[in-house]
Amino acid sequence: MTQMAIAKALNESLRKALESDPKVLVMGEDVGKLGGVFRITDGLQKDFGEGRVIDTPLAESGIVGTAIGLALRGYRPVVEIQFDGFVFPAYDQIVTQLAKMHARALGKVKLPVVIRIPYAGGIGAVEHHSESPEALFAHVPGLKVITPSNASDAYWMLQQAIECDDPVIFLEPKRRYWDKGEVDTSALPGSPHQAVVAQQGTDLTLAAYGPMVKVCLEAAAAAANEGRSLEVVDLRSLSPIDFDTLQASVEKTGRLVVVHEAPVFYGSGAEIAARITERCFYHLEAPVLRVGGFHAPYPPARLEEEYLPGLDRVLDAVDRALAF
Amino acid sequence: MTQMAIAKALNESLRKALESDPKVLVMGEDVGKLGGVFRITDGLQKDFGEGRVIDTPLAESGIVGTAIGLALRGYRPVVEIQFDGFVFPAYDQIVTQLAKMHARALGKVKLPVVIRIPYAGGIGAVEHHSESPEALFAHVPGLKVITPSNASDAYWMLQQAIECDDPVIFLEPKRRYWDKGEVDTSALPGSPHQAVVAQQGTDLTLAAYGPMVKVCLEAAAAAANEGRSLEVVDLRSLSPIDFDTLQASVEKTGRLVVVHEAPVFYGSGAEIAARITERCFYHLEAPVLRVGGFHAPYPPARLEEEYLPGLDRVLDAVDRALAF
Amino acid sequence: MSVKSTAAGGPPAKSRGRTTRAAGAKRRGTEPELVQLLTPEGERVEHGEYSIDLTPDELRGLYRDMVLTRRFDAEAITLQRQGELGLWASLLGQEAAQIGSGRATRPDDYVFPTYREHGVAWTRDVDPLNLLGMFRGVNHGGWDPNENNFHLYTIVIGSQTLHATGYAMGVAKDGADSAVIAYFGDGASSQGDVAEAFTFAAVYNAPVVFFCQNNQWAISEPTEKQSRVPIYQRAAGFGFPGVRVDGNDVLAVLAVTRAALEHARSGQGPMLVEAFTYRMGAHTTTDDPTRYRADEEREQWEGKDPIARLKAYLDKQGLADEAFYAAIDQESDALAKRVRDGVRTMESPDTMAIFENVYADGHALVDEERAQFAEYLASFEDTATAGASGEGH
Amino acid sequence: MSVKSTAAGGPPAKSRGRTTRAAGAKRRGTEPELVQLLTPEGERVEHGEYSIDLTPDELRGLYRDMVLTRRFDAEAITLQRQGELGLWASLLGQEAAQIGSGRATRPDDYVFPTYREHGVAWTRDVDPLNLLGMFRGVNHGGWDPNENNFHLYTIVIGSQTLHATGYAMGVAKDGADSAVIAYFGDGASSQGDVAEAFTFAAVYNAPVVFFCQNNQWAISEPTEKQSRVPIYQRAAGFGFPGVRVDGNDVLAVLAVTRAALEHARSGQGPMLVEAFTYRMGAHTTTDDPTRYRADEEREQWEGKDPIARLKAYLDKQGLADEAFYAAIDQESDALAKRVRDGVRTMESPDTMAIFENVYADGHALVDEERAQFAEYLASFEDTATAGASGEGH
Ligand SMILES: Cc1ncc(C[n+]2csc(CCOP(=O)(O)OP(=O)(O)O)c2C)c(N)n1
Ligand SMILES: Cc1ncc(C[n+]2csc(CCOP(=O)(O)OP(=O)(O)O)c2C)c(N)n1
Ligand SMILES: [Mg+2]
Ligand SMILES: [Mg+2]
Repeated sequence: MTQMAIAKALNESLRKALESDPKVLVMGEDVGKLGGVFRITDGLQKDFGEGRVIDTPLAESGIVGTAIGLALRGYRPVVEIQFDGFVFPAYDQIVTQLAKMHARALGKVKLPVVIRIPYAGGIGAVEHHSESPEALFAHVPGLKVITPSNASDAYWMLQQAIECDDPVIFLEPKRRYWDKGEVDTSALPGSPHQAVVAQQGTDLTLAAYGPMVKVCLEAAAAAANEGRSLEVVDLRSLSPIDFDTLQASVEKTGRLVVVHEAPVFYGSGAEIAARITERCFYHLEAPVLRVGGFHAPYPPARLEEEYLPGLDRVLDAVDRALAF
Repeated sequence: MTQMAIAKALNESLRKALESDPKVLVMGEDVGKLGGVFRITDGLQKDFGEGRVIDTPLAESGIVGTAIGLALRGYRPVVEIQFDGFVFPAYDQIVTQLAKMHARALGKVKLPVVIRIPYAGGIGAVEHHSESPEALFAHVPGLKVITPSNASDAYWMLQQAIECDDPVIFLEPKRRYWDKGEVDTSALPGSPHQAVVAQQGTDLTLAAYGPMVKVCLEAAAAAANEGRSLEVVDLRSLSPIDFDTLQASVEKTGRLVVVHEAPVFYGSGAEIAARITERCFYHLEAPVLRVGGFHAPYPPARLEEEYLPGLDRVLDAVDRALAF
Repeated sequence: MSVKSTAAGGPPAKSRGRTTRAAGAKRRGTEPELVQLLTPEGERVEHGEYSIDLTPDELRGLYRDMVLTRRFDAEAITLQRQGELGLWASLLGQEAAQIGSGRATRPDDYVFPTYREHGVAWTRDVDPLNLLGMFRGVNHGGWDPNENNFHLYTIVIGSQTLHATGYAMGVAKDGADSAVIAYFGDGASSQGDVAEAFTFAAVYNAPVVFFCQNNQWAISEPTEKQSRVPIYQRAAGFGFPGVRVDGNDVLAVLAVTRAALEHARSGQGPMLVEAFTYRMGAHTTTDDPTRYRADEEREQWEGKDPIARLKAYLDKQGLADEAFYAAIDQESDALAKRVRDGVRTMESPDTMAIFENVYADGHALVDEERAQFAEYLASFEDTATAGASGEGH
Repeated sequence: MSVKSTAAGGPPAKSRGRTTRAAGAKRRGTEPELVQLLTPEGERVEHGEYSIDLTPDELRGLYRDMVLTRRFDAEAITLQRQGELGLWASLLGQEAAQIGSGRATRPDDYVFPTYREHGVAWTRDVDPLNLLGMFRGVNHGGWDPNENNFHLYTIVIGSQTLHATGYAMGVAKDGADSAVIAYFGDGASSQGDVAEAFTFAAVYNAPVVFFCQNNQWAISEPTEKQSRVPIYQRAAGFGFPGVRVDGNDVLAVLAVTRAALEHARSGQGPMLVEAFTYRMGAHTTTDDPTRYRADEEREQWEGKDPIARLKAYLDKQGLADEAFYAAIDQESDALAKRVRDGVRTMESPDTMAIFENVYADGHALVDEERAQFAEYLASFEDTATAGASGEGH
């Protein structure tokens, strides 16, 4: 058990993967000497060489496209996209090639490619550096989408993503990079696609993932002061989604609020609301409410605190759900 | 009033736009002499010249990127993407540039660019020629997404898209191109973002758009034979969605089934289910059910009939909704 | 069979000027010279940089390859017309470009095709029937790429050039001396992915040959809509050599591609080969080229036919007799029959195949949807079995 | 002020060979010659193809532009350190490349910058305060591009080259004789969008100048990670001329860019200018270049400083006196103060601005969310006003 920031846990996880499997490669812009703009790959090129930790040309489609080729040759590339907003030049390779090649080949080839994307807002950045594109990947069959909310999950879920024979979109909550937590590097982790009840409660379920888990835990604490018992489910996986765990929670509480940073419209909350309503129709005492981004581009930094779902907006939704 | 196939209505609509506004341009691969692979631009280059109807290099990002530049210069480009599966190389330009530039410029520039995409399946095509990417656009603030289901809407909604000062993703239900209908080219059409009740009914509402409207109308007819009265709402617009019209219908029928070809998971049906459930919580006698694509790549042509939502799958969902 | 000169593989020449001019001419009339070893009339000519010395058997082999490939292609067109295939992309006219380059590869080399490389597939011993699956609509490809080191057909234009480059980066990492060849078209040369592939290949000195079949058309658009200079010239600006070869001359294509593969194999990095050829047929069976191109153009190119050219040479040299041609005719008929029979008995996949191979390691939602759909389908069987009515639709 | 020779604008030379070699050298040691009119020591030299003849006033004007731009840049760095800006991308070292090229443009020309073109903005009379908005986080740009024909800063690398090309296609359609200039970096040269821009510009003969500031680094990656040959050579393979200019020589940059714009304006199509320069500072204020580059490199480039160079020339020629320099110092101080004051009083946007300008023609969902959010915010005001508790959070 060690205390580690999420960034460090990811770095350790990559190090372990590079050590234990010579086929694992790390590639992306500035991942070498610089260690990536968030230093997630810090020191890796020094220790594993330029052949394993590869500074690439500035071309995201090229990065993912060559990663596919390397995977076809038997490698297991872990690609770093510098920021969420810069994954789109690679979107074609991800959606039309990476996601589909296993099916196209009737299973004859596997593409164990991990695409790491620091995502979501809250760091005061300029445009294109604060986005939450998870729904744009989760809608696409052939991809898996996971996102850790704490250091232990960061460490283990990245290991699991690299070990997985399918392409995995690995979303890293960038504003939590410096949050610390316990990491047991000798534990045996459960499936990365299993949701976890991060906080037990009885009155209402909050479902969240990545950066919003912390906000929901804080909301639960604040609500507890008002005598309300909120359960917090950390979804961890957005494709697939562990609806069983969520269903069990909602059957208990009868109410669900989903929280994410991405725009609500066509966001992951929609899928969760639709499916949980179908599964728990007779248990729900209120409609599933969603708290998330507005249907507007991510605003300039000076507005992001008001834009981002925070304690107040979560508790407002809790009030509304409980008032039904 | 003329009887016209959807393909012809689109052609006439483009012709009218080119005639009435010298700033309108048509651009894309093979839109010139060939008239496009579906002949939607047939004859236009001959009549308006290579300066107005432009055969472009084979590069979708380039097409949309230069269309943005042309729009900045005051033109109104209507871009043809050859097939749904080939829009992804342009996805970055659409999502990070086209959708956001008006907001980025605090309203100082407008980008009246229409992106026409023949979409969805049912024509026995090879891979990448049968996809339904609507959710991937509708989730993105700054874009509008509309899709006609009949010849009259094809004619008018395309006019309206071209006249609109915002970027519009215009999805054309390719397997209905040859379906005929009445077109009154002198009518005054309503808003393209308004849903239309295509068939009145009282027991359950079917919501659909584009290619699935026909299937739903057939389902309503079949159900009528069994004494069930289904209302069919043609959504027409997927961003925004006219929830008022849908809500009014569901408040009357108490039940809703949403039908689309795209994978159900994170599809438009999720957004509709979530929002209608929130709006009609006390009116719904069953959860909103969704009929759509599976979480699998669009299958080879020999399987598409079984893959696509058809009469049977729609009626099965109707049965299940009514059984609640 | 050895490539005598691989001069193109030399190190990049030192830059002499500070201004690079747009080399090459704008119109077809002034196309630059191309590597040719066999004239359209079947005369053997020498070339300073590229040469080849084939045995009679090898020459006859190339002829056989081209004739069988063309016959297979014709059969596929017929099958499409008969409704057995949903679509076909004919390689008619491009046999030399494909057979010549394909025969230049070694078994350990890896090939990344577009959707039209039926001739290359032939040289890689891919069963022609396998190629028909996706055109019949029973699969999206589906052969095992590693069986013949022949990747799946790729429809999204240009994508495969990056896969090839990545694969080649892996080859280099492994210290293997194999090479990779990526096919693409003149239209594809405009896609950003292809430029990115050039960049990655150059920067990592990857052993990949970019093989552009310039068949003059991208559906209805002539090459001028993609580039105002010859495509092979694209390479120099990325830091590797480019060469244009007569794509209807199977000897020249073989020689140049071998040299290029050798260049790659020997650690000198990528090379671009532009095979100047012609798409004699329609883009695909759904296309109508009369809408956009003149008959005369096609007729002109008929005079450069790759098969007639090699036959003229064989005949002049007395390397083939009636018996040889008769045997090939027979072989062609047999191939055609095998293809016809094979396609007609090609089974459609089971409905539940929709859910197969979406993921290698499974996905809960796919499992759930598979089970639900199976149950749904079973409900009809029950209805049918029970002979019940009223409830069913 | 006239460009005497625009030889680079001549028609493309006819191709001479059939094999293009990778021209240029692999390592920096053997970089090709570049156009230079002023040596690092401030000696005026002539160049066969490019010449320039400026009045003393014009020369002093360029000096003033560079000094003020550098001062503005330094002030912005300071403001970032003080927390007034969230980020700053410094142009230190690139003043000549930006002022020289910017001053080559005419008012009716249109400029598409990246995020570092503060010097170009200066030449276009864009208020420096406007540039700071996005770095302070109060907007994403937000000036009116059409006011000075200076487009918004673009962060997604390479995208703007396509916008510039499209704009230039429109200029040509309009029959106007304006030109367009698209800025991008050495790193950007790898993006597919830039290659597609080259293709479109060449095919449509669009009047656009691609101006690459090769400042040797893309964050931590040296140019070798993007290309193994000099970037200006990329152009020839797309069918238009490319030229490398000493990017720290404001006279040469001005002369070459003028010629390139004239080339575009006169219907000869696109041209690529590579300004060979150096990013003296960090990539942005969040970057730490000591992690990846040696101090010596920077020191070497200090000897080529664009401002010192022009000053040496002015002094040698006796074109500037103490009073001139003093006046510029004063002007710099005034500019710095104006910027400081302006930033500190720059207002944050109203919360409800989130919902503004998402669409030009409105969108029902935006209206709905705006109303809901306003109501939500109002609920706090009510609580605050009423002094109530218990209910609020
Ligand atoms: C990204 C993308 N855009 C459009 C298409 C549609 N399309 C299929 S083939 C083709 C033309 C290809 O031309 P070329 O590269 O010259 O190859 P050829 O067909 O001549 O062999 C087009 C536009 C596609 N398959 N992929
Ligand atoms: C598509 C995209 N990928 C990555 C980034 C992150 N990024 C910002 S600047 C930069 C380096 C740019 O280098 P160059 O083009 O040489 O311009 P310079 O910063 O040197 O002026 C990178 C990788 C981005 N902005 N856009
Ligand atoms: Mg072609
Ligand atoms: Mg740079």
